Amino acid sequence: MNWLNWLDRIGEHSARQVARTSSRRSFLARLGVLVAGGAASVPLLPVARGQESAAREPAPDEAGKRGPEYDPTSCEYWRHCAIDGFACACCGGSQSSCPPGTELAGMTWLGTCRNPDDGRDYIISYNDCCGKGSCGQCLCNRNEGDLPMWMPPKNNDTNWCQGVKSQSYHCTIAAVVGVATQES
Amino acid sequence: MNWLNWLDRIGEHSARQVARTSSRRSFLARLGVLVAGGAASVPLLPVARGQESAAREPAPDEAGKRGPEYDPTSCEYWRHCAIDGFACACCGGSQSSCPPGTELAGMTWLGTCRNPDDGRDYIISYNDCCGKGSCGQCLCNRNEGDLPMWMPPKNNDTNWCQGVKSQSYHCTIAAVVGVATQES
Amino acid sequence: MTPRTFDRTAGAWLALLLTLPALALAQAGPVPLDRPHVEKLGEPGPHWFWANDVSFFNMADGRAYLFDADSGRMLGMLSTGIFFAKLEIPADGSVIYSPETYYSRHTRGERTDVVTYYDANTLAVQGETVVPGRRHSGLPNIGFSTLTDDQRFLLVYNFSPAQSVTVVNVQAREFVAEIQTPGCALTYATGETRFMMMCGNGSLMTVALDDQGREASRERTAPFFDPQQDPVMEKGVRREDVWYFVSYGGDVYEVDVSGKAPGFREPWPLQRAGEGGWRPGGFELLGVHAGRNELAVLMHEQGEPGSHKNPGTETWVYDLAARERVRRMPLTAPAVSIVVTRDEHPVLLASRGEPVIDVYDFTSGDLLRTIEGVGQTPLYLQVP
Amino acid sequence: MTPRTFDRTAGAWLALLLTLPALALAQAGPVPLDRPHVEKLGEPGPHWFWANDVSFFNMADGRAYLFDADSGRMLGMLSTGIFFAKLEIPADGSVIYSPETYYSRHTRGERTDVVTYYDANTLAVQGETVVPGRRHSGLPNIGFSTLTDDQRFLLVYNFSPAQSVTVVNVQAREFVAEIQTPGCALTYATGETRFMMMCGNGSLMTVALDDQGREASRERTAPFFDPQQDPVMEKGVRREDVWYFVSYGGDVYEVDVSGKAPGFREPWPLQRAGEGGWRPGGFELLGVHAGRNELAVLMHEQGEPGSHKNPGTETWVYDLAARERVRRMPLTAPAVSIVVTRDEHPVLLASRGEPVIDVYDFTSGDLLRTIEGVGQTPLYLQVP
Repeated sequence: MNWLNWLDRIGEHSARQVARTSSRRSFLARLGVLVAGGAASVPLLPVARGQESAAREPAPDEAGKRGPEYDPTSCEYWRHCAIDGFACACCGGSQSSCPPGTELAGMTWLGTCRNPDDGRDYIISYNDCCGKGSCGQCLCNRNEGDLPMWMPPKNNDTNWCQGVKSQSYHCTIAAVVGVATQES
Repeated sequence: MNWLNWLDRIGEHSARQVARTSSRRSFLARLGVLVAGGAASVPLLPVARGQESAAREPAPDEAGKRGPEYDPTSCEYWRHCAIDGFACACCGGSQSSCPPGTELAGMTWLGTCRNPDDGRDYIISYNDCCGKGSCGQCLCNRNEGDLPMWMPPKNNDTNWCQGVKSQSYHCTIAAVVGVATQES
Repeated sequence: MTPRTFDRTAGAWLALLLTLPALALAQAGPVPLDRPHVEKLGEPGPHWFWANDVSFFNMADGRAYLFDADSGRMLGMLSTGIFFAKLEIPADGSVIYSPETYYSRHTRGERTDVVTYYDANTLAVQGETVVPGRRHSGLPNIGFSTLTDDQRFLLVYNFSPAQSVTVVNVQAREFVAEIQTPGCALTYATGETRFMMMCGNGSLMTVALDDQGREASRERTAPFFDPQQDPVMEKGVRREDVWYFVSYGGDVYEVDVSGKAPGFREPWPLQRAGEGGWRPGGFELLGVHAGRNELAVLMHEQGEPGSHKNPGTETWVYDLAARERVRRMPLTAPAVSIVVTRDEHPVLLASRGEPVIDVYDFTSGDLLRTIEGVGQTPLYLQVP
Repeated sequence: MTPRTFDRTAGAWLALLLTLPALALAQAGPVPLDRPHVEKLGEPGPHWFWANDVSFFNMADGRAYLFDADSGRMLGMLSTGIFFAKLEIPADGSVIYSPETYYSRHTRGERTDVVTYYDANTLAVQGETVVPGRRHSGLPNIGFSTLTDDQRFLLVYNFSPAQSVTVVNVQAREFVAEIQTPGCALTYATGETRFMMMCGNGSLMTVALDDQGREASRERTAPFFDPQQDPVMEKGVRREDVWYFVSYGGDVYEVDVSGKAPGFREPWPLQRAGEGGWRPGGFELLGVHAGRNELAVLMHEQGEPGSHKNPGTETWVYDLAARERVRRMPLTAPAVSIVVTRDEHPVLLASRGEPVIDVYDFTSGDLLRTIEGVGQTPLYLQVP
């Protein structure tokens, strides 16, 4: 199975549809909560490292931008095209950091989102932050690319607080870990 | 201190005011929830016995009656003049029985409520049912007669799931345990 | 508390109040004195149902609520810990099995997974069996756990993210084994001591247990659908020896489990010509009534990629013998989960996902009542 | 999970996806790659506050939320178990003490009471001290726990229904003793190693601790009010060496704790002539600002017996030196709990009891902002 193509196709699709559909706030969105993201168990990626670092690193090129597409607390934030859960930026964290006292899960669901600023697609890592009760703030969910539980790496009904001390789900970040190639 | 008079005075007061005030559904009412009743730690009363019996015993003389004053699931139920919490009649129990699987607390808050049918005042025992999470149904609370925590037997901010295996509060019953004397 | 200090403290209060009840109890009034006690359930009514609540915003406090759809009344409740999915109710209905997870500090600390045994009449805890702390957590579906047809073995799907199945002998009430099942997920009973799982390549794996509940054999079918073209949802329902699944696009896949290996039949579509915009969707989106041989499916309009969990605005009902739709039931409110009672005058229970459950006459489609205040997020409904 | 099986399972998925990130990471885009990490709090802002949430409808999942009243943003959260009341925050602010209760099965099973130590900068659990499992449970007020002025001993009020006080040495992080206090409730720090309790007859009991935190002496005052005539609420506030309490009727009782035994001053009324219909009411109904020497009180109209917990529609502010009201602050929404920040430009935080907290300029009374989504039932507010 050409998963690279599959993932890219979903990614592109999500990116195109984000503006139209990601503002949906149906109960389904609330259901997203449980779900620590979904796909791609990649424990060895850089996303699993750097947990020691405590320096806040807002993506510089978003600093000046205005509007929900550049607001990490908004469901319309460009990096949220495949998020499923509470946005950590509303819980005491940021788009790239977990709230104090939580544990960053190394396994992540990867999405491909288009940055409206430069029109390029980026690989977004939706790591969960774990070890406390649910944050309860800024729910956001979309199911594009979601597959049933027989394909865990693509299923967002699964609690992805895995490989951590406590599986209790708190919130989800949306970190840029790379640039998507167009070879699909 | 003449606690007999004090209790009666409060009881009468409650009975008179129940119709006017007991339908209040302010958040304060919701706060009632926690509170397993309030006064009168009387572990040796009959209310603590009879836990073996499983026969449902609706008060016969209320069977035919209509209206909220005779509805054990209503905050206006005549026996609820001093209740503080979830009415067990809405949780799988009745005005005199705990829901299945809960534990009846032997210590109770006693109130004095007037039965609109015969105009007499009855001693109502507000036993808590314990050992499960909160029932969440039919919240009802009034603070007449409530004293601060320096007088535990009269305080309804206290969780009265005491002397039971688990103090987790589920709901509260309103059992008739006697007739109040008028000597106050 | 220490009895000694209890006496010292409570003694003071008793002195203040004992006289009152004493003298009050001396005379009986027209209202007979109650004898407070703890209720029992008695015989289940035809329209009783369990609403399983993962308690989304407070997951450490999961619950299962028992309601009577005829009266709309709550009959009882079970407190079922964190990541709660669903109960397992054996055919004889005397006991309830509940796969549960607990943390020594509720959201942290030591994790303990158990199967709790509840008396189905008193809802009291009878005991528990400790199992490996790897139970799958997520939004519940029918495959999270199951009972083998002989009612002896409870199977719990694990995800850590290693995939495995825990086997508990519920008659002996002891843990039997953990069966590693890499690449395959969830559990679906297919026989006396047999179950199947759905695998990542669109195939099914059947595991047969021996008399002790240990793995006797496993067998994998060829893929019966193409995960890339039209994924088949894991949210199936079973009638006798056939499991029914639907795909994102709306095809019904029948899996015959009467034999040792699953048999597949030709898929058939939910939609008629021109109804392509309608898609199946929801969490517990399928219901079945064995006696009427009917399948109920939650459907929504403007289906698109990613809409497979959208709430259903209608329930479409199919005659499983004719494989034809026999009626459409528009819903008063969109629903994410449904179940049909087993009796001859069945009702359709539809959860809005929020704490509201609508009760419909399954044959006429009439809304009979709406039950509110059903916990927090009742996502999976069951009938005893 | 077992590493071995993890490899077997996850290995399969990695094969599918590893190529993608690998090749993606090879080239950096204009948006710099993030390095996911866990946040730290840093220096507290002047208007940070904790909202303690007993989580009424899901008590097993209690929380404490940290918010910044200036931004309205949530900064962090602590999960604090069942029957949660309030945190204890020492003067130096380096650590947070939290009296907590847990059940091995969340709502049942073995009860364990602990004092949990959280790092105030990382909000990580540092450790815990196990204490007697008799901590008082109910709607929280300031007296549920306290720190002695020397910051060495944490005192937790127990009710089982025997009344006692648990003493924990928070520097050594060890349980010291349980002091039996029949007839007296709650804990109020009154000195370096001294605290007082309110007793059922309207008196106060002072308990002095020795250097180890064990009871050195106890002394009871005469009743300073008549419980039958006008009960004094247990919900006090302290400024320096004076504790302030109010009665149901609206009199202010000042208790001077500068000496070994509490000293009482002449009560003074909250209401002026013709304001008799106004009464103090709520849960955390008193606030104080030490620098301005001002007392804030939640007030409601049509006061009557039983209205002492009614939400306040106004906050009345008093100059404690002059014992006179200096301003009335009408509230945008009725509130049950308030707190005033310690800084020179203080804000008044007012909880509606529901998950909504209003932020007012304490000097002008202007509504600055409304913060929503603060848990479930935030009944007790604290400023670090």
